[in-house]
Amino acid sequence: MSHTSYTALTRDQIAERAAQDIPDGAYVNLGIGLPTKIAQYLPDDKEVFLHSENGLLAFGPPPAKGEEDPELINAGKEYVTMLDGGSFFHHGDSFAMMRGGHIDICALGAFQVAANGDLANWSTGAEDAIPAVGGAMDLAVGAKKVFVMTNHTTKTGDPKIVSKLTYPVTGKNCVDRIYTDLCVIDVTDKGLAVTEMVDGMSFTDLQALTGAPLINATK
Amino acid sequence: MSHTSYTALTRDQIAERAAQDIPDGAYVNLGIGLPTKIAQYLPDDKEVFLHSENGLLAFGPPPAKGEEDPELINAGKEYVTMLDGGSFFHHGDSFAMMRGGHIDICALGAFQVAANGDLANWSTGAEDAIPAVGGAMDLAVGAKKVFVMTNHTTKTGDPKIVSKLTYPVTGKNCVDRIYTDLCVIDVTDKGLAVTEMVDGMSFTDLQALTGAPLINATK
Amino acid sequence: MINKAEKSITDVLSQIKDGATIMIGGFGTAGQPAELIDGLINLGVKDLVIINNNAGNGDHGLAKLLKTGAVRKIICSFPRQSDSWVFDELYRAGKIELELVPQGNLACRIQAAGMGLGAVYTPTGFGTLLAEGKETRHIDGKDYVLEYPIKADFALIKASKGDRWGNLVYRKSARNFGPIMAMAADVTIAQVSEIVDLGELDPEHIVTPGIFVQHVVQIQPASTEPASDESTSTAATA
Amino acid sequence: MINKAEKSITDVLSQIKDGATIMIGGFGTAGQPAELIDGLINLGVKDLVIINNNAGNGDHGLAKLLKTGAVRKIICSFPRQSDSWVFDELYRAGKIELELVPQGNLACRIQAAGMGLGAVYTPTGFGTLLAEGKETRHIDGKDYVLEYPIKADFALIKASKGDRWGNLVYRKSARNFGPIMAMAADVTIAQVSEIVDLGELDPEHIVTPGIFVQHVVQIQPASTEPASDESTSTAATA
Repeated sequence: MSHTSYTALTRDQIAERAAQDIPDGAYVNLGIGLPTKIAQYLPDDKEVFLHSENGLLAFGPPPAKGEEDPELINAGKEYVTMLDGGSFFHHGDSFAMMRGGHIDICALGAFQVAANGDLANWSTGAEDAIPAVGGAMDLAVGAKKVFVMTNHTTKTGDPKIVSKLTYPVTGKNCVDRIYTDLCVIDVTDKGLAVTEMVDGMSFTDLQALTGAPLINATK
Repeated sequence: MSHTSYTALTRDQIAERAAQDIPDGAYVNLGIGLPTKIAQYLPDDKEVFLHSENGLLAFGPPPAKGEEDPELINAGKEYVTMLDGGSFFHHGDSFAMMRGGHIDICALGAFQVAANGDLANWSTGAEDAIPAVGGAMDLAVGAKKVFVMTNHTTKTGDPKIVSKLTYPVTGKNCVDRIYTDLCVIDVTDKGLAVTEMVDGMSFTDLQALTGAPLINATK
Repeated sequence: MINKAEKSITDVLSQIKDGATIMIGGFGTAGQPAELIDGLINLGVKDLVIINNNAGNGDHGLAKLLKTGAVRKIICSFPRQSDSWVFDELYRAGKIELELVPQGNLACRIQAAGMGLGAVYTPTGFGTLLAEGKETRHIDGKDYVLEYPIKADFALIKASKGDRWGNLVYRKSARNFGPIMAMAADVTIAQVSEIVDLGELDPEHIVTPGIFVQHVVQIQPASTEPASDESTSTAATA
Repeated sequence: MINKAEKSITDVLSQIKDGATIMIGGFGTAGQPAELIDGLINLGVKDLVIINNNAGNGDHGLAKLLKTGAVRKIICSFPRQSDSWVFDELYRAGKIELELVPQGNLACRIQAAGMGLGAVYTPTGFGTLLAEGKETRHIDGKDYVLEYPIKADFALIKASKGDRWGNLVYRKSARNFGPIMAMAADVTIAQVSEIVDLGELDPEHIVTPGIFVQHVVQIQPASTEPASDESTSTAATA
């Protein structure tokens, strides 16, 4: 297979790209790992409210060294701070925010995304794996928009965007947009619509790296 | 029908009698009307926590004249005060206390009580009546013990304690004890057990004023 | 900058259209958003569905709204009161629909909506007229009635203090339905006695986080000055 | 005089017997009632069912409890962590039963227990392995799974301050499961950093009203003094 010459986005660049689509005033939950990086790229002229499942709204950047508080952590168990106007609440209210449709956007990592928006990100289904799910299923069904952030393929080059999940599902028909190191894809009723590709990427090559039919919706 | 000579309890005396059965540390909801009077007869050496459905725990006696606060009222819309150690909460938590079995005792008025503990106190079923239920059904199913306080008969002499309700039910099998102006009755698996009668009352006469079979359990 | 503090009750209520479902906070008059209700009356919208614990008292507030004929249906637990004559007359004349709900079911159905639940099995009302025709189930030795969420297009509530992000704290028994209604409505409009600067409300003490509140209007405390049209609300300075 | 303040962790925990179902607060270590867990380990009860968000970290606290073999089953949302080796080993050896519950379902099932609901329809987990075999229902255009309450004999939680009536306030993200677990257990035991006089906690700021709390134990802040047997708890003076 011949490749055109393109440069994949770094993890930080994926986060930076996704951050551009977070509107002013949005209530946003950032999943553990890559999605968390979005916080670093939110522009200063916007007020975005970060929610953490363990009972924080409007938390801020990590504390200065030496000022860490073991009772002020986010869902990833990282130290955070609170912004003026932030609030604490219990797990019941926190998941009411998620399940009840009050979170505008959540950004999640993925093992696989299917063409219909099914998401797999909690279990590889491996026999000996210890399962763990946390709040992923709540975010998948509850957030108004679900953004997925992922490398376009696995380390071994297998597509992560597929016609049908082979990994156990986290949430059905829940993904709205996919940010990969190669492109941005909207999950639409008509299928997976590619709206942006990295410089040098051709639609044909992108399709070859993808396990489901794509629609070219780039301008 | 010949009567022995007895003196029925006043409303205050019924409340005073019921108050004796409220143990130290009990969480208690007092219904509107006669049950509210219990508060006046709770002994000073006990700490009893009064709950009001509109979001108060450990409220206290009425305020001094001129110190009424329109935002500090009980379920009967009467002015109250708060004790040190009292708390405010929303309706969700307030009814979780009731429905969730956290209230030890509620005292309610009644139109009728049936031999199996069915309670009618929200509607006479009259055709033109405007219905209203409030929190009565929640207390009936939720409180650990339901005390009923009522005159033994209606103003026209009809029994209020009956074999089967003729008025619409508030809660099924929910009443534990009945305090009337004539006696105290425990609702048991075997039937209505009279544990106390007013001075001068005979069991035969009490039975004649009652629409359901009584068991004489007086000592 | 996100600023949910609004200057004009008239402006903020203008998004409410005929046929809207509206939750109104309050238990009796405690926590009743009187100025917002007056604004709703002035707005002149019709065919409303109102959710409130009661059905109005006397001739003002909710009762006045009912009297204008704007309300098609009311969902409440305790309509009949000594001073509920406006509702009583409409009800007897068949001019208003009543859905009578036990107070705790009203609360937990509102909570179910806010929490995103599809339905709940509640013990309250089992075997009563208010559960007639409803699905029931015996679970773990006890009987329950299946009840569905109560959602609303708007919630009009009263709080004590708010900030420009919509965070709210309440005062005493005026809290009642406010926090759970704010969670169950698409758009929550809170009237407050004071809009404070961001950060003035302690994050440990905030009862309703701003995520549940879309608009906050400060109501000028009653004064002896003659009221002009806009004088019931003042600009937020936060 | 009602005094829920207890002097000795050992005494207050002694009511817990083999086979008990116990909720333990905390999200990671924030809000984890470390001293109560140590007390539970020292108590030596067996055959426990534990409800917690996680399944222990490192070799102390909940992980240490698991390691003693005292836990028959754990109900949690996120057992697998980089330092969950104690649980991992027990699970792989088939020595502990796991009920994996999405975190929000864990929360709302605990809430359902506290609220006295028989069951709830939740959208979370629909169509996934975690809903296999569970009843489902399509309501108003959306799919839901029927989930039942999670109750407990005991809840062990950590709060910041408490009083002799059991009123509690929490600190920052240590609040997490504490308030809802307190509502769902027959007996709630709270460890606090400080027991204050009645009335010192503002009634507007109390997060868990005392009705949900049966015992409060003050944990002495870590000091450089050598620890004696009872030194982790001090007498309440309220």
